[in-house]
Amino acid sequence: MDRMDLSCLESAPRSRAAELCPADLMSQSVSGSSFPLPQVQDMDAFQRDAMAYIKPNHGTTTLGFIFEHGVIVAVDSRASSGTYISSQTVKKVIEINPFLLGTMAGGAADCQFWQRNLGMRCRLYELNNNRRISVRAASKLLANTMFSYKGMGLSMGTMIAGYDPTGPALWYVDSDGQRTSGKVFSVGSGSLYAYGVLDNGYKWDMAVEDAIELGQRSIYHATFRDAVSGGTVSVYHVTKDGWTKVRGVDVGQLHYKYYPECDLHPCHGKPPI
Amino acid sequence: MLARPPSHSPALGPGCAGPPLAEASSVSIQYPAQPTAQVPTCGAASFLVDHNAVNAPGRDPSQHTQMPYVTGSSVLALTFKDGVMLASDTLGSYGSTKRYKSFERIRKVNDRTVLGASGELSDFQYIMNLLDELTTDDFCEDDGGMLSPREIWSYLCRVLYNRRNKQDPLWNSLVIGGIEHGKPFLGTVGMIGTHYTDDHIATGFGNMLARPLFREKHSPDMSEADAEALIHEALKVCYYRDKQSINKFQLAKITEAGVSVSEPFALPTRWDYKHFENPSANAVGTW
Amino acid sequence: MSGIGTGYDLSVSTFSPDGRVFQTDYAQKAVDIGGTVIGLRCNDGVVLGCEKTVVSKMLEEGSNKRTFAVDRHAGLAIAGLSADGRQVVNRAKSEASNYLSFYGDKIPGHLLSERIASFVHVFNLYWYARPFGTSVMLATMDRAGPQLYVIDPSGTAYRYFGAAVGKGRQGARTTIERLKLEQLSCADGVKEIAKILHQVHEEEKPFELELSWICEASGNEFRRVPADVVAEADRLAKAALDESDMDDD
Amino acid sequence: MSIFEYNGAAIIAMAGKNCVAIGSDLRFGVQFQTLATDYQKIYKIHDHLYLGLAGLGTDAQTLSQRFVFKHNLYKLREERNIKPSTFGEMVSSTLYEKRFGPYFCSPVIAGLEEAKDGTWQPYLCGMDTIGAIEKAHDFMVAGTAPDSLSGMCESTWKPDMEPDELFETLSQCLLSGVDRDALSGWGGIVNVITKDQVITRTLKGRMD
Amino acid sequence: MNGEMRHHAEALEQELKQGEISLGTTIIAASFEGGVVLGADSRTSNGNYVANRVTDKLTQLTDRVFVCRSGSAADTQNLSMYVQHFLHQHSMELDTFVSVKTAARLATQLTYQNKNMLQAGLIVAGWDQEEGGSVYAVPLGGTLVKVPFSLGGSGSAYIYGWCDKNWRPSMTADDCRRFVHTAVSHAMARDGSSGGCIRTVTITKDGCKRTFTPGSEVPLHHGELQGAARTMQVSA
Amino acid sequence: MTIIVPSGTGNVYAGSGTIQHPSWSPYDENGGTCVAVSGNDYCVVASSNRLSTGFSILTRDESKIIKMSHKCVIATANCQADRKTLQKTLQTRHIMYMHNHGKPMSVAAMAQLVSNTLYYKRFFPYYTYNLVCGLDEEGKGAVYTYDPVGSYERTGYSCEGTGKDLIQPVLDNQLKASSPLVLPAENWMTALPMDDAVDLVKDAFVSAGERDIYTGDVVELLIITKDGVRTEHLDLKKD
Repeated sequence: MDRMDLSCLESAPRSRAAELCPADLMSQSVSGSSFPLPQVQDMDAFQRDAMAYIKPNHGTTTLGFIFEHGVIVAVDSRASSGTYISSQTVKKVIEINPFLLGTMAGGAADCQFWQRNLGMRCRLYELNNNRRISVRAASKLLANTMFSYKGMGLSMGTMIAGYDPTGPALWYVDSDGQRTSGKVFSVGSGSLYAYGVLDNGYKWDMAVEDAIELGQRSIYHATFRDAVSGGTVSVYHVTKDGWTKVRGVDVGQLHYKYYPECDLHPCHGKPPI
Repeated sequence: MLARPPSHSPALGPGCAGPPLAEASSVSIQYPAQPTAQVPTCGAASFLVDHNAVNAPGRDPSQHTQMPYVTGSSVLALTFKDGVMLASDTLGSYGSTKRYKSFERIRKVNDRTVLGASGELSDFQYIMNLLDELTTDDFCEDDGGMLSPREIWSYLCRVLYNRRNKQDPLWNSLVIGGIEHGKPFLGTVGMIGTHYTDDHIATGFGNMLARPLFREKHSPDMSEADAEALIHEALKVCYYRDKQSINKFQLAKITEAGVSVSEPFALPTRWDYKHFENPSANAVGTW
Repeated sequence: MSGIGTGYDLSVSTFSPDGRVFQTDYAQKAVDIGGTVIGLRCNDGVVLGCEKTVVSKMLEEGSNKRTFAVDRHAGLAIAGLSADGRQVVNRAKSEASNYLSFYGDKIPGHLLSERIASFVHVFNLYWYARPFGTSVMLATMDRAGPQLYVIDPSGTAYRYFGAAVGKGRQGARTTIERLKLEQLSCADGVKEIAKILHQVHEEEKPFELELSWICEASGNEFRRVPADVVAEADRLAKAALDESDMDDD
Repeated sequence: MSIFEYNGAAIIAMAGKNCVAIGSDLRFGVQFQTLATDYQKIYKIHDHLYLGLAGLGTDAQTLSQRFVFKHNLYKLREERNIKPSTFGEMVSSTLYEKRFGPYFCSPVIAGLEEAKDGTWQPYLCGMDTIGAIEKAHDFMVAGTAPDSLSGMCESTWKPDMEPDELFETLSQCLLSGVDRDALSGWGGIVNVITKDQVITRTLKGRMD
Repeated sequence: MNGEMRHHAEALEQELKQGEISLGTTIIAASFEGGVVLGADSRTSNGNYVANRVTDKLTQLTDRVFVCRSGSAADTQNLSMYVQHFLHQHSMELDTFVSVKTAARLATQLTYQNKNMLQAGLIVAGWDQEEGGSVYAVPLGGTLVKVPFSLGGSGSAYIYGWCDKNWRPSMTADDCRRFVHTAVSHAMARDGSSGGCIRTVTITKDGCKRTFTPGSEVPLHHGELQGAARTMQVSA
Repeated sequence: MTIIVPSGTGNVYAGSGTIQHPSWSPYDENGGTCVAVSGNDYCVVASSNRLSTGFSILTRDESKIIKMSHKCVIATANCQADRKTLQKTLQTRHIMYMHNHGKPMSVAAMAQLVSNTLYYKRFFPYYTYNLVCGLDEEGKGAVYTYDPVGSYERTGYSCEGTGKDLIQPVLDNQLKASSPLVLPAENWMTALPMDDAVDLVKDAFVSAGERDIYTGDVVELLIITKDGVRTEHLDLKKD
């Protein structure tokens, strides 16, 4: 509860004029531990309003699954702000280190910043312990960070995919602090469309080529149905030797590859009478 | 492309009050008017039932936000060949009550700088105290140095911006005029820290009323007499069309020779147009 | 006062058996061996003057300031260690500015002198502190008219008509006592101070004259005495000195 | 999300030399979900007059049927096709009838009108939801990304284009414009209206 | 404090604030040659209920300085106490009377620094050696304005015109007191939030003199009737 | 007597039956458009010098581009108070960097710094749209585009600010190349000759000036080549 501010009555000599112009330019660090908070009562509401006003980039379809030969991660590349498409070329797979990938859904800045931060901490872990960090531990680091900012308006839904001595791993981490491991995930506004294709085609023992195709096809279908997903499909494959990027196809071309005749697509053309 | 709704208060000018966000945001929850008449509202407070107050959703005393109580309206300023000129009326309004009619809103800061303020006058007094401290420091230094107008402007920009960052703004639009290296300096800063320099500046309602006049007639190399005539004309327009103004003005001049702030004066106004007597005579059906 | 404190001079928190605080006395000594500083309360203002020995030929003129304004209506002259003095000046400045921002009025002279005295006094109370080796002369102009105070290292503050501290204080005081201060204007006060400082100056080394005043002529603000006025006073003082030398001869 | 953005649309009409063109995208969606990619927002009134309706799909369909109906009545009474300018006024008054509960549609009208000298001159106009007519001599846009479309048109339109060039220009504007809008696109359709014929072509666009 | 506790505390505070007793008021201070006169009505209301009909809204700060209070009763009472306290200390330090300006400055400091928490419109007036009689207005928000005379409170809206017309720079103490008295009576006649009795204080270099006009003797204005003289009804 | 102004926004002085209070927002929209186009050995950056709020023009001559070094500039649109603070912060940081390293920052480093600086204010963001432009280590033109909280991406060209909707499709139409994400990699930059790029940017601004009330007065173009930064001006309509 507030009390009256009686500091003006104290006689400690001080010069207000000089004090009021602090070196606000110099005092900031970017260490990530000292974010200045707005002095408002309802932080949550302030965040909501500020974000509605500022419209940071968002919107995505991402997916990842584990199968016999490793992990497949596939993403689209569109960022929108409101209904405006602010970019078609966002790199939504963040290459944390040669054995770790993170995907990006939700606030673009939140994902970029914290996964870059995660990359730094994973590297520090390596230097301290002289071995690579496990996917489990890396995802926990990120989840802990997210938990500590819970309720402050961060928006992130990510999959941490990687390969460590225990085998392939896939973890889902989000800005609420939730962290789950699983075999198949899809995150983002177009995730439901992707799940449809993915669940239908997924088999544990499928060939690598089929798995890559499945990832690509799932993302394509999501970009078709979801207005805020699109751009380019990127597919990554993670094995015990680390990740490789295996596909990068523009959706604009992909559609006509899958449906060379327009009328073949279920969304198009009148039904035959 | 549609313009966005004006995001400033017409009374305060640049950088003040943006209703669309402000209504939604928790930053800007205002105290509802209290049923006492001490709250200056839109004038007829004593005669009105305030529906907002009756249905008050409960006010939150620890909000930093505030609202202006005693306010001043436009400050006009322009440069001329040898310096800078600032002018404003001397009214301190309380809501729409013309309460304090001899409030000097243009003040000398040091021998080459003058500050004019519109908006909340208690905040202006506070700002003047800050500047007095700085000029006294200069005096004690005793090395002949003093803050230049640009330095003072820069300082005020930071003070106002830092306060808006604390969600506790100083509710003012300030105009800083002075002479620097023999050249006129004219700058302004608004309550959220929006700042710029220009050859002519008008805060508040003056930005709509006087600015067009300045744009039309001002030139940086105009003589002092021309500049004074122009600013008189602009003051008159403001007096005719801004309800929060009175015919009692102060004019400050800053030239190489120093600073002078005039005694309050009144301008001749014209109301003797024949047409004024019976405006509906030639337009049947009008009021 | 003996130079040997016999163990009682290690700290300001210890009295000697005969009731002295040796550290404070030593601080006073530091003032006493410094350049002479004179203050005169004249009928229309206050003048402060310092004798600043030129310690090196390489010293730039006016570089070692000894009189400081602390507000528009108040100023200090520091005698003794000038580094210590500057701490007092800083404190006085913030006291003045703080009073102004709190009470909305300029600080009255007696209050400022009290506050400076309390500040100085604190350094005479704790074992970990060293008293200031400086005496300050405070000149103010307020509702009560012009006033002159001297605050010494122990934190005592007295108000004076005329005062002198430093090396030549004895001689200076005798001369000041002979002046009719209530009839003396600041313009004359400047000349008197210059004269006295020249009189009491002993060494062969040259000295610089630093004069500040607060009176009508300075707009009732504490300012340096204009250079031409100082030069004139200096010239007169030298002339008077030569004259008296001749008288002595 | 505004009701105008519920289904998504992009419509451009453009004037050429003795010809006029009107084109739209083909998406029909519900908010961010795409349902069909062959949904036309352009309605033919007669051979020299086309009407584009952007906004809420259900209102657009209702309106288009009302206009066809009104035009049929007009023909029965007058035994001739309605002039585009007359039609424009009719659309305007129809919309204004619902001043306080408007259709959530903004129409674009493109047609050819016989001038006194016997040439066929383009007629273009657009409207807000309650029928304030805005005539244009160059181009008219409507939909969920009017700024993107008009930005393109503003920099590519030039006077007196022949039908082929007009088609090309309009297609470029439409495709580039919708590529920055999430709610429209998925192919397009363009009608170029000349005195003697209407050329209709579909455009292949990005399908995301 | 945990979240729930804080929630309760806030709710309680709001409840208290809403039921706050506030001074719908008429206050006035005017200077004359050699001094000032302060005047006020005596009504304190809580909503429509008159919580106190004989309030004293003229509060003594020092020997020669008074303050007229309007706004929230609690806020202004506490604020006056703070100012009294500091002025008392300061006068000991100074060894003389504290100037009116200093008193006003302290009141301003408190209202300005806490403008979001206080409902306090004050007029500080008094006599001192340097300025003679002086009046300082400290309206809501904490502006400090020196004026020849000042009005405050809800009733002031009704008498600005009258006061502008009738105030003259060199009145005698008596004229000035009558001016203040009449002004307050006019405000009370039209403002429902002002009423009761009229109190005035005249401050000169010789000291302070209070007057009190009971409600039954307040001058009557248009549309008002004189009540019958008070008689005790004693039943047989 | 008051006239009731039919306005949805709570205008303090539009008197009406209910009493309205002044309110404030820490953000203001001051408008402005920034465009950048890069090529093989150059980068063109442009922004209009108009500063406005609501329907009022505040000043016609306020540069929105700061030059950090001879091969890096930053163009910023919208909330002026935030922009100035951001630019001052970056300039200070850059000077400190130069003291520490004895050389100016590379564009890539500056891009990351801008991102971090924006993200640092994540919970009370700078309401600004930024473009970091210059020549990269290989001497190629580089444009980095941002959202207000610091997500960023390198592109060949970009447009931010109030005229974004109008200009971006035009740039897409003229300059779009294949995506940098495509595998096998293709050239993702359309390399226009420099003069053509300058003309394109100028044309884009002339078009935007017709439709956007926040774009006008004067366009300031900075052309960055290996020889340094050259400035040009283009007059737009003053209405």
